[in-house]
Amino acid sequence: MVQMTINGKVVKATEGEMLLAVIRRQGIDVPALCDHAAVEPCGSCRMCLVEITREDWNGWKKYVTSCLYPSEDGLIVTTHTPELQEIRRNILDLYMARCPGSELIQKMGEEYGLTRTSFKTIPEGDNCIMCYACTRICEVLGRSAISAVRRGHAKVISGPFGDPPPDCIGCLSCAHICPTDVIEWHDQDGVRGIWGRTFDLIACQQCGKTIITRDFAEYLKEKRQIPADYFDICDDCKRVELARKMGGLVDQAKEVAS
Amino acid sequence: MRIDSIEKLEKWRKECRRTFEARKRKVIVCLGEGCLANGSEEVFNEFKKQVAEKKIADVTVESVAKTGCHGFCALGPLVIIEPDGTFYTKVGKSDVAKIVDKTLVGHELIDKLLYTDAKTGEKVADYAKIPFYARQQRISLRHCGTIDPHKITDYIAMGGYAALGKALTAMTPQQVIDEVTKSGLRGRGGAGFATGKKWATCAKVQSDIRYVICNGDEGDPGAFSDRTTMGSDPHSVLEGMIICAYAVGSHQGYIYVREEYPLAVVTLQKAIDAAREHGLLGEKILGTDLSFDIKISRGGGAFVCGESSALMRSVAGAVGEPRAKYIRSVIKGLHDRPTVLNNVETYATVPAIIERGADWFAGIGTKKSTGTKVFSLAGKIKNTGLVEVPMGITLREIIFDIGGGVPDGRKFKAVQTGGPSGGCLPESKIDLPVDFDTLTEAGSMMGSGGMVIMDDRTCMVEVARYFLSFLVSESCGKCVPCREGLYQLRELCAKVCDGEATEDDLALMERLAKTIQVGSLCGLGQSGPNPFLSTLLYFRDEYLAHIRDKKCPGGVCRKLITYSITDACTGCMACISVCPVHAITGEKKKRHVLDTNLCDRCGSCYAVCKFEAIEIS
Amino acid sequence: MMFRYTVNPALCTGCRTCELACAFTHTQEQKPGRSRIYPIAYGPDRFVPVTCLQCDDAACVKSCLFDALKRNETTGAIELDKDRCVNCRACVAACPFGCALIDDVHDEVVKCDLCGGSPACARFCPTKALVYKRIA
Amino acid sequence: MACDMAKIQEIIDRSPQTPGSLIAVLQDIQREFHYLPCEALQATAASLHVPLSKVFSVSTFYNAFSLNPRGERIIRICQGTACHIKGADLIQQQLTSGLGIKPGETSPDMKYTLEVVNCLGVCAMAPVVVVNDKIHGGVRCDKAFKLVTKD
Repeated sequence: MVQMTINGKVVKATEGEMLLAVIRRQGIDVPALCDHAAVEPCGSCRMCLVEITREDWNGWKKYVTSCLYPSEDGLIVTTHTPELQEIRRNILDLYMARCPGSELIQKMGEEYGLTRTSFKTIPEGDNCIMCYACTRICEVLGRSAISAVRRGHAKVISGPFGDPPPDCIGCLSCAHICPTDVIEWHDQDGVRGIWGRTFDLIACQQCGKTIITRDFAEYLKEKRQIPADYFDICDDCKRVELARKMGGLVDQAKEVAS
Repeated sequence: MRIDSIEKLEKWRKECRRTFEARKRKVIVCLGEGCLANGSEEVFNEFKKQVAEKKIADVTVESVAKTGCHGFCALGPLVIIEPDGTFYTKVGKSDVAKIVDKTLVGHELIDKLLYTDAKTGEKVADYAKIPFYARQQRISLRHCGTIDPHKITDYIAMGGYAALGKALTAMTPQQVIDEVTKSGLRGRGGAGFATGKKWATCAKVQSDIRYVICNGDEGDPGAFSDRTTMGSDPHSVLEGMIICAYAVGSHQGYIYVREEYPLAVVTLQKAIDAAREHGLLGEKILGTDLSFDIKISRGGGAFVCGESSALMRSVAGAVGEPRAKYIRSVIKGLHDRPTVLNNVETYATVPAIIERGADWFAGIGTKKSTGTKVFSLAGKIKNTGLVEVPMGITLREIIFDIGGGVPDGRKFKAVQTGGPSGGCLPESKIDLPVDFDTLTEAGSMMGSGGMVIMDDRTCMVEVARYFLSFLVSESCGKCVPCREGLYQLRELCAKVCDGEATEDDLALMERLAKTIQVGSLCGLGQSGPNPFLSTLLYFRDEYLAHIRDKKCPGGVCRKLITYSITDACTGCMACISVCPVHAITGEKKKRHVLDTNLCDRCGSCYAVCKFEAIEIS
Repeated sequence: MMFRYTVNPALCTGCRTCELACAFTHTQEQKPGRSRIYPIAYGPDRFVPVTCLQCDDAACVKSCLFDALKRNETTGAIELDKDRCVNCRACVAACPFGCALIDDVHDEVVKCDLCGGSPACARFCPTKALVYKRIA
Repeated sequence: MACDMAKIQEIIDRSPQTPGSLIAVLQDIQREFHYLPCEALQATAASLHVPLSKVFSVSTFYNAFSLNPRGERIIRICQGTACHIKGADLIQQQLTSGLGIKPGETSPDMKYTLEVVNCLGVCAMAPVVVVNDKIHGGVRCDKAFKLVTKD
């Protein structure tokens, strides 16, 4: 355990635990867009910058992304100085120019007093904030079907060659993790569409309800040894079946008893 | 032949020296990139041919030697006749016969090819007396231009690998680190971190594997000293790395060379092979317990890979995106192992420090920036090329005394130092002593020693826009302030250039610049606004001229200038043939006419006119 | 310490108190999400309260590629770490008993967590068809 | 486009079959073919056990790689600071209008590819144009077109 000061309050944390988690545990709201517990922190959105210093730094201080900075003994953390708020505001200002259609960005900007961007709206801008959450989650999943392509301002997230990604299994993890909901997908007539590809959804053999794609089920079967027939029936029908089975046993027991 | 002891090394050195000195008279042709670009390879081959044909008593084919870059690129191809030090400049293939006949056979000087002192107008025969060389003190560049980079024997003859021998046999690793620390050597890559301290930290981290990396990704436009060192004296880089490996306990090293330097890769690879063949790399170096090998890792053309964490990711085969350096790479670097990363010039300096001692090195330069520094002089300066001078020398001495000042009778306006991370310093700062700290205080930085000189025909706003464009195309795109911020800053800067910006825009630019500085993830972003901020600091009036008066004082920004043809026009047709939009019409020997409506103000006509008949207003 | 959660369908009257208790405990919002327990009729007036069995070698845990499902060693419950969950629904598809559920209201995966050691369903079950007790 | 798969595999097999070799392998392929054929990226991904998306990511991140076939003559205009100050823009303008292609493009007859590079480290000879690895220093804008098109 280490002891730190966050906004003047002494707090305890596990050594190495990232500052952002500790800060949030204190109920302090530090914004972060690219952070997600399921993926390694990457520090791309810069919103979670905090100011740190130490007693022995003689007044010297620096800004660090709290999602990436491990807790250490004696750290003095400040999360909401006017300078930090100014940086966050300017970053949101930049985001607003890039992602004019994102409700989330718009809402966050408003919290910092921004109604419209001070900069030139980027003509080819979409709502992608390039936080890499999608590519990181796909990597954790073990597929890495999509990746960041090109560099700098021209960077986009895409499948290889800009084509529908061959390694995609249609699990939707990327779409769900995306903070600005920019990854389009749809389920229709037993088919899921995402990244320009279509995937067969497994229809429940009893009621026809669909949950995941066949490719995803195959992948789970192979990677995690889940028996294939587990995916044949939907959760609703499985529960009914369980009730019927258990009920049958109860009835049997009753008969035996009587 | 494997050299497995110091004794053998010294014996071999004697042999090498004998061969090196056997040729009393030598014709040395510079084959550095600069001279190569001007055809020095043809000159070299022609010398071989002529000397072979003419059978001169004391000059054989072997006496025609090639070397790496000599530094004085402005006057290439360079030919030096030793032992007199006769220095011929701009030697063409057709000059070779004359040199052979007159100088080699007849011991006469050829005036036309000699260097002319800009101040006195006199011809200087001995290159040591040329101000460009006379003011220099070469440590890192000590062998550049004197040895054939492809011959390890040349390097050995000049005392090469003696420092390694000394370190391995007479010093403990700790003593090596202490010596480097005491020398005060600071990393030549830009930030100027104390080299000894870095080595000491790496050596202290508990780990079975440690890496030594040489950063040869000289990405700063305007800097070319590392290219020269790698291509002209590769063994001193290797020797520095091996000494470092011994000091910190590493078995594997990498040299990361940028893709744009194919010649350096070839030369380094040859050097590594030769060193390995002679037992100076590989298992049991010089018969001691040290085993260390070096691999070359070629870059892929990405400026951001000069940043240490990006470089290490690139060495590991991944996209060169930096990571937040809260755990320093010296503790957790390549493959998460402790890693020492220094740049080419730093490693090349190390053998000299070990050989001649820390006190000698610390006695050169200033107290906090010891030793010498190599500067690349380019842009609007007479003597373009490489110079190595003691730290603390003033910009004026470098630019005017050594560099010969601004050509074509124009006025000095600014010097850009430190590449895209640095800044532009105006004439008022020209007497600043150059070292790591003073440059940073003045709003620029040392960087890798690039100095691009600008004259009064340069627009400082346009220069800022240029650097921002460079950074926008080189940003990795990982974090927002750099990816989006530099882009917007560039757009705003372009708006100023176009005369469409307001003073509010300028305030927005300053606000944004600060956010980029503080908010960016790596050094590229953090220093990205420097070219803008430094030009704004010293040339705010130029920004205001664009904004308030819609004028470009440098006469560069297209939307704010017009071109016209004056009476000085002789009707030579040069401008007509070069105008890409066919805005100039006229006949031979008659004054030409420029249609301002068609003109897109590219300045091609201005560049080609030999009669100063094109006027910018 | 070890606990065991037992379901005795013979005592279940299908009163649905467990369902309400569950939904109320897990969502204090205006619109309650789905419950994690359902009394399902398998015949006239015969019910089985179906809920997660906290299996030993649980398919939901195995199917989660993001380690969002972990057993709480104190309560014995397999808990869903909402911060890590990305809603891919692998667990929903994989659970052989259909007990990893989709909350249709909030469009997210939910699962019985034994209320952190004091399951509301058992507490409120009037017939003791649901019992949670310490066994060691 | 038909591709010499055997050659590609031979190049890949020269390096250790680990993800760390990725950049080196791509460089070797690029050197051989002057660009990275799509099939080569797929073969590289399979041999080095790197996801195809990552191979694509790397090959688009670094300027050294080209995913399109390049012309017989690759012309690179240096846009380093010194070259910029000394009029690299004018050379670029002459070459784009002369060759009819923009930087990054290849002429339809596959003869010329025009590229812009951020400093080649030959700043002392600025402005610099490189034609198939041959460096030309002190290029004048009125001579640039002739320089790059002459045999």
